[in-house]
Amino acid sequence: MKQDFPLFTHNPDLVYLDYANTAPKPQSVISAVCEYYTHYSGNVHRANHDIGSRADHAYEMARMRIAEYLGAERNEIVFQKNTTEAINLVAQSFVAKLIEPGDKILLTGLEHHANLVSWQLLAARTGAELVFSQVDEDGCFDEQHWLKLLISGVRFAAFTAVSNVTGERFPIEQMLAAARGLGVPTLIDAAQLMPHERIDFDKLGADFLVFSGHKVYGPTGVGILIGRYELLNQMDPWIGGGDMIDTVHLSSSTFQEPPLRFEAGTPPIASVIGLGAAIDYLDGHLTETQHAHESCMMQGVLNALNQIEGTRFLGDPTSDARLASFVIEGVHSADLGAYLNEKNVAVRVGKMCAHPLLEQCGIDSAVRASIGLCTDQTDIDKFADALTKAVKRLR
Amino acid sequence: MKQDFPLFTHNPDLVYLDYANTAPKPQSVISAVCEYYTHYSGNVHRANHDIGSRADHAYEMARMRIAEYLGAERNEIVFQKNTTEAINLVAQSFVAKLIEPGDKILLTGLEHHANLVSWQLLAARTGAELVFSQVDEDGCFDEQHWLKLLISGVRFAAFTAVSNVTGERFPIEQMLAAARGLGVPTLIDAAQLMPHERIDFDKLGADFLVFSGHKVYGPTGVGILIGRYELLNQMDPWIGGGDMIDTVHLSSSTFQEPPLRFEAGTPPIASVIGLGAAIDYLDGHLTETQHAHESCMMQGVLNALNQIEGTRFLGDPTSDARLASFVIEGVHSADLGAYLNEKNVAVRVGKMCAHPLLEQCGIDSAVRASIGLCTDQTDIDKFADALTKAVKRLR
Amino acid sequence: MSTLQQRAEEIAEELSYLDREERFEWIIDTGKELKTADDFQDHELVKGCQSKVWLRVWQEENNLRIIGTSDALLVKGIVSLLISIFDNATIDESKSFDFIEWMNKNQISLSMQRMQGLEGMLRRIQG
Amino acid sequence: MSTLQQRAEEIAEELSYLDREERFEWIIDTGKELKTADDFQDHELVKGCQSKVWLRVWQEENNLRIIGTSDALLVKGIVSLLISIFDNATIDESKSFDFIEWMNKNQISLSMQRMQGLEGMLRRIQG
Ligand SMILES: Cc1ncc(COP(=O)(O)O)c(C=O)c1O
Ligand SMILES: Cc1ncc(COP(=O)(O)O)c(C=O)c1O
Repeated sequence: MKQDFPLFTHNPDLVYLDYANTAPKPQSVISAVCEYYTHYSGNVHRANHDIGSRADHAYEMARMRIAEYLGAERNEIVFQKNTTEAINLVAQSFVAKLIEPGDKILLTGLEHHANLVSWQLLAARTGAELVFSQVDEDGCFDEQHWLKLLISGVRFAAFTAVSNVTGERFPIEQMLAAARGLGVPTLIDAAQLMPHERIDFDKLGADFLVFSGHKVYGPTGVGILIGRYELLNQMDPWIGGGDMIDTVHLSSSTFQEPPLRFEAGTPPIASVIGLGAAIDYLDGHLTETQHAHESCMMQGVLNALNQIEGTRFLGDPTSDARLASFVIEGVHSADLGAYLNEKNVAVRVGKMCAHPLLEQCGIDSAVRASIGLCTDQTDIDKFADALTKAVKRLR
Repeated sequence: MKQDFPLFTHNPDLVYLDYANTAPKPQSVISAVCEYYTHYSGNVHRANHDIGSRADHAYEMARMRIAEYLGAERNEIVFQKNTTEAINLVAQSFVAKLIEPGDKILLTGLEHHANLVSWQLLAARTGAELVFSQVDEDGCFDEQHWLKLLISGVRFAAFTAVSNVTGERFPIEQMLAAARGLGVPTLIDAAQLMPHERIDFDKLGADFLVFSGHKVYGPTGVGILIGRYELLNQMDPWIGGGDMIDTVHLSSSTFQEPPLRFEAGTPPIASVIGLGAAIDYLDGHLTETQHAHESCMMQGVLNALNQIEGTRFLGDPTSDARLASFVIEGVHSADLGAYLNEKNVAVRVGKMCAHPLLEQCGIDSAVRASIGLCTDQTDIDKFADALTKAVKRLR
Repeated sequence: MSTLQQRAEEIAEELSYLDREERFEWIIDTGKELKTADDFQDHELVKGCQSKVWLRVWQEENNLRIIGTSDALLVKGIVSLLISIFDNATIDESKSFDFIEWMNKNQISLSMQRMQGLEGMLRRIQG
Repeated sequence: MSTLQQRAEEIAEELSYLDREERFEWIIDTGKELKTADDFQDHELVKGCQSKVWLRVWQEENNLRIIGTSDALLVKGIVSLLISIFDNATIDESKSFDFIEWMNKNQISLSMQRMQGLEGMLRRIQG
C-alpha cells in the first residue's frame, strides 16, 4: 500500500510508527486538495459563478460521502477544525445548557486532553463537577466503576472509543446502551477508532461523535462532529459570523439550520474536500483482510518489545490494539525516541497528551509505537533491530 | 502575473472579479501545501522524529515570516481557522472579561457579519450593549459620529479597515490614535485590507488585528490573530485540548504561553505552511507599481459601470477602492450575476454578509466586482462587454 | 394528459438541439414568458437569498397544482420549468422525479442548480 | 583563556571529521562523560517536556559560569556542549552567539535542536 503514499515514496527508508499522532496521506487525498486549489478555488455557500458552484458542490459532496460512510444524515455532519474544537463545541453549545451547578459530567481516567481540558473549562464556567472512572492496576478501563458512576446520576458522559495511550478499545456499545437506558446523553471521542474500524453512527446510538481528518489519512485543519440532528437543532451557535446566520440586524440575528449554523466564516474548504477523498480511501482499504494484517503487524511490534528485558507496557496491548506505549528500564524514553529516529524509525515520545494517566502510572515520559494501513513486515523488522541496538547503546 | 496562478492557466477564459470573496492561489502556495503532504506530513509541537521536526520547523518558520511581514513579534501571531474565529476568540477571551452589564462596545454600521454577530453573541452572554457609528447618506463611514460615540465612553472598539461592501478604507490610523488616547482597546478587521496594503502592526498601534489566509492568496482553513503580547498573555484560552496546556491534572490545568495557549489540538499545519508562502508572494508583489496598476484596473471597472445607465453604487467607489458594489436599475442582481457568469465573468451577488448595511441602503441584493493581483486589461474589457450585453438582454 | 415523465422528456428533446449558451438564453426567454398570478401571499415566499420566489402549491384530487413566480428572470425561468414538469403530475410521480439529476443530464449549468432557493422550491413541491 | 568563538570552532573542527551517525554517537558519549554536581535545586530545573534538565548559571566577575545535567543521555550531551561553549564566556560573547545557527552549520540534526527545552536552556544562559 505504501506506493499510494508519497510520504513513503519520498522517504523510502522511513519506518513510520506514529500513525496515532497523525497519518500519512494517500496521493488521492493530496490530489483532491491540489485539484481544488488549481482548478476551482472558489468560496462555498455563495454560488454566484461556476468556480464557486464547483467548490460548493465538492464541499457538500464530501459531506454527503462522510455521512454515507458513517451511517449518518448529511445535515448531521458538522465541519470543525479538529477533534478538539468539535468537543469544545459540544461542551459549550450543548452541555453548558444542561448544567446546573453541582451537576456531574462523567469522563474516564484515560482521556486525551482534548476530552478533558474542554470539560475543565466548561466546569469552571458552569459549576459542573467532573467525575472520572478509575483506571485499574493494569492501566485498563474499569467498566464496573464507570457504570457505578453513571448510575449514581450524571448529566452527560464523554469517553474515548480507543485510548491514545494504551490502545484499549472501550466497550462503547455496552456503555452507550447503559447511558441511553438512563437517558444520559453521550459523546464519543473516535479520533483513534476511526482509522482502524468502521462504525455506523445510527446503529451505535451515540448522541455525538467526533474525530479528526488528519488521523484518518486526510488533510490537517478539519475535524468532524456528528450529532443527532434533533440535538444539533437545539444548540445555539458558539461562533458567530458569515454563513451561519439566516437574517442579521444590528441588534440581533437568527441562525441557519445545522450544520451551517456551526460553520461560521469561510470553512477549511480544501481540507474538507480532501477528507472526502480520505474517506473514499478508507472505505476501499479498511477491509477484513486489512484488519487481520494490522493485528499481525501489531503482534510483531509486541514481539520486538517483549524481546527486550525490562519493557513495561502502559495498559494491556495484547488486546488487539493498534498501538503500544511503553518504558524500558534503564533507558530514558527521550533517548530511545531520539535513537530510533536516528535509525529512521519514527515513534512518539512524551506524555501523549494524557498527563493524568501517565502520572498515575508513575511515568514521566513513555514511548509509543502505533501502526496503520501501510505498516508492513519490513517496518517491524527494522523497528526490532533498531530497538535492540538502542537499548544496548543507551543503557 | 496570471501565469503564476494555476486557476487561470486551467481556466484561461475566466474573468475573476471575486477576489474579495476568496483569492486564487499562486503555484508557490499550492506547492508549499503539497510539499508538506508529500514529504514531511508530521504533526507539530511534538518533535520526536525528523518528519515531525520538519513539520514543526516549517510551521514555526511560517509564523516567523508572517510576524516579520507584519511588524509583529513571533509570539504575537496566533493561528485560528479564519477571520471569524479570530474575532470570536478576542470577543470571548479578552473582551468578555472587561464587560460589566451595560458597558458599550463600539462597532460601525459597515461591518461584515464576522465582526458583528460575534459581538452580538458576546452581548447576549455578558449584557454588553453594542453601539454603531452611523453610515452617511452616501453609504460612507461617518468618522465624526464614531468619534462622538468613542468619547461618550466605550469599553472596546472593533472596526473593519476596509469595507467588504463599499470598499471604503477607513481612517484607521486616526481612529486608533483616538482610541489609544482614551485607553480604549481595539480590534481591526483587516480581512479586506491585507490583500492590497502593507501594514505594520507595531506602528499601527492596534491591540488586535485579524485577517484570513484565503483572501491573501493563501490556503483555506487558516486565519490570523495578531495581538499585543501583553494582552494575549492576560487572556484565558477559549478552547481546551492538547498542545495548549502546560500541566494537566484531572481537576485542573495550567496553560501554555501565547500563542500556543490559543492553538488547541492539531492545527491546520498545511494551511499555515501555505500561508507562509502566500506572505512571501505578497511581499514580492505588493509593490508601488502594483498599487498603481490596481488603481488603474479599478478605474476600468468603474468606467464600465458608469457606461450603463441606472447604475447605483453602494458607498463611494471613486475613493481608490479595490471593489465596487452596485445595482442596476431594471436588472435583478441575481440575473446580472448569472448572466456575467455565463460569459465567464465571476462576480459576487447577494448581501455580501452585511445585511444591515444593505437593508439601510434599501437594497435586497447587490453585485460586487472586486479586483486583485492578477486583474488585467483583458479582464476589464471582457467585463465591460459582458455587462453591456447583460443589461441589454435582461432589462 | 401526458405524464410527468413524458413532459420532462419533451423538454429534454427541445433542449437537446441547443448548446450551452442557447440553453441559458432559453431559460431567460422562458422566464420572460411566464404568466402567473399577482396575489401571492407571504407564506408562499420560498426562502432564498439572492432573489425572491413565490410558489403556490396545492392538490386537485390526486394531482399537484403549481403556480409561481420570482423577481429575478432566470429564477422565473426555473420556476416555469418546474411548473411545466410538475404541474398536474400525480403526487407519486412528483415525489419520484429527481429534478436535479434531470438538470444534470440536460446540462443545465451547475451554478443555475445551486442558486439558493432551488432546494427550497423542490421541498415545497415534493414535500 | 580561549574565547567562546575559539571554543566553538574547535568543537566544529572535531565534528567536521564525523558523519551524521558519528555525530549522534559523539553526543551520546559526551553525555555519558559529563561530570556534574548532584545538588541541583528545583528552581534550577528548566521547563521541558520529555526530559528533565537542570542548569545552574551564575556570574564570576564578568564571566558566565554554568553547570548542568539531565536525566536523558542525549540532552546531557547537549548540556555538555553548551557548557563547553558558554562556560567562562563573557556575558557579551555569550549573548551574541547564535547556538542554533551553530548547530545548523555543524549539521546537528533538526530533531535534536527541536527537543523541547533547548530554547529554555538558551534563555537561562543568554537571558
Ligand atoms: C471585512 C471582512 N471581515 C471578515 C470576513 C470573514 O472572513 P472569513 O470568512 O475568512 O472568516 C470577511 C470575508 O468575507 C470580510 O470581508
Ligand atoms: C483520543 C484522541 N482524542 C482527541 C485527539 C485530538 O485530536 P486533534 O489534535 O486532531 O484535535 C487525539 C489526538 O491526539 C486523540 O488521540
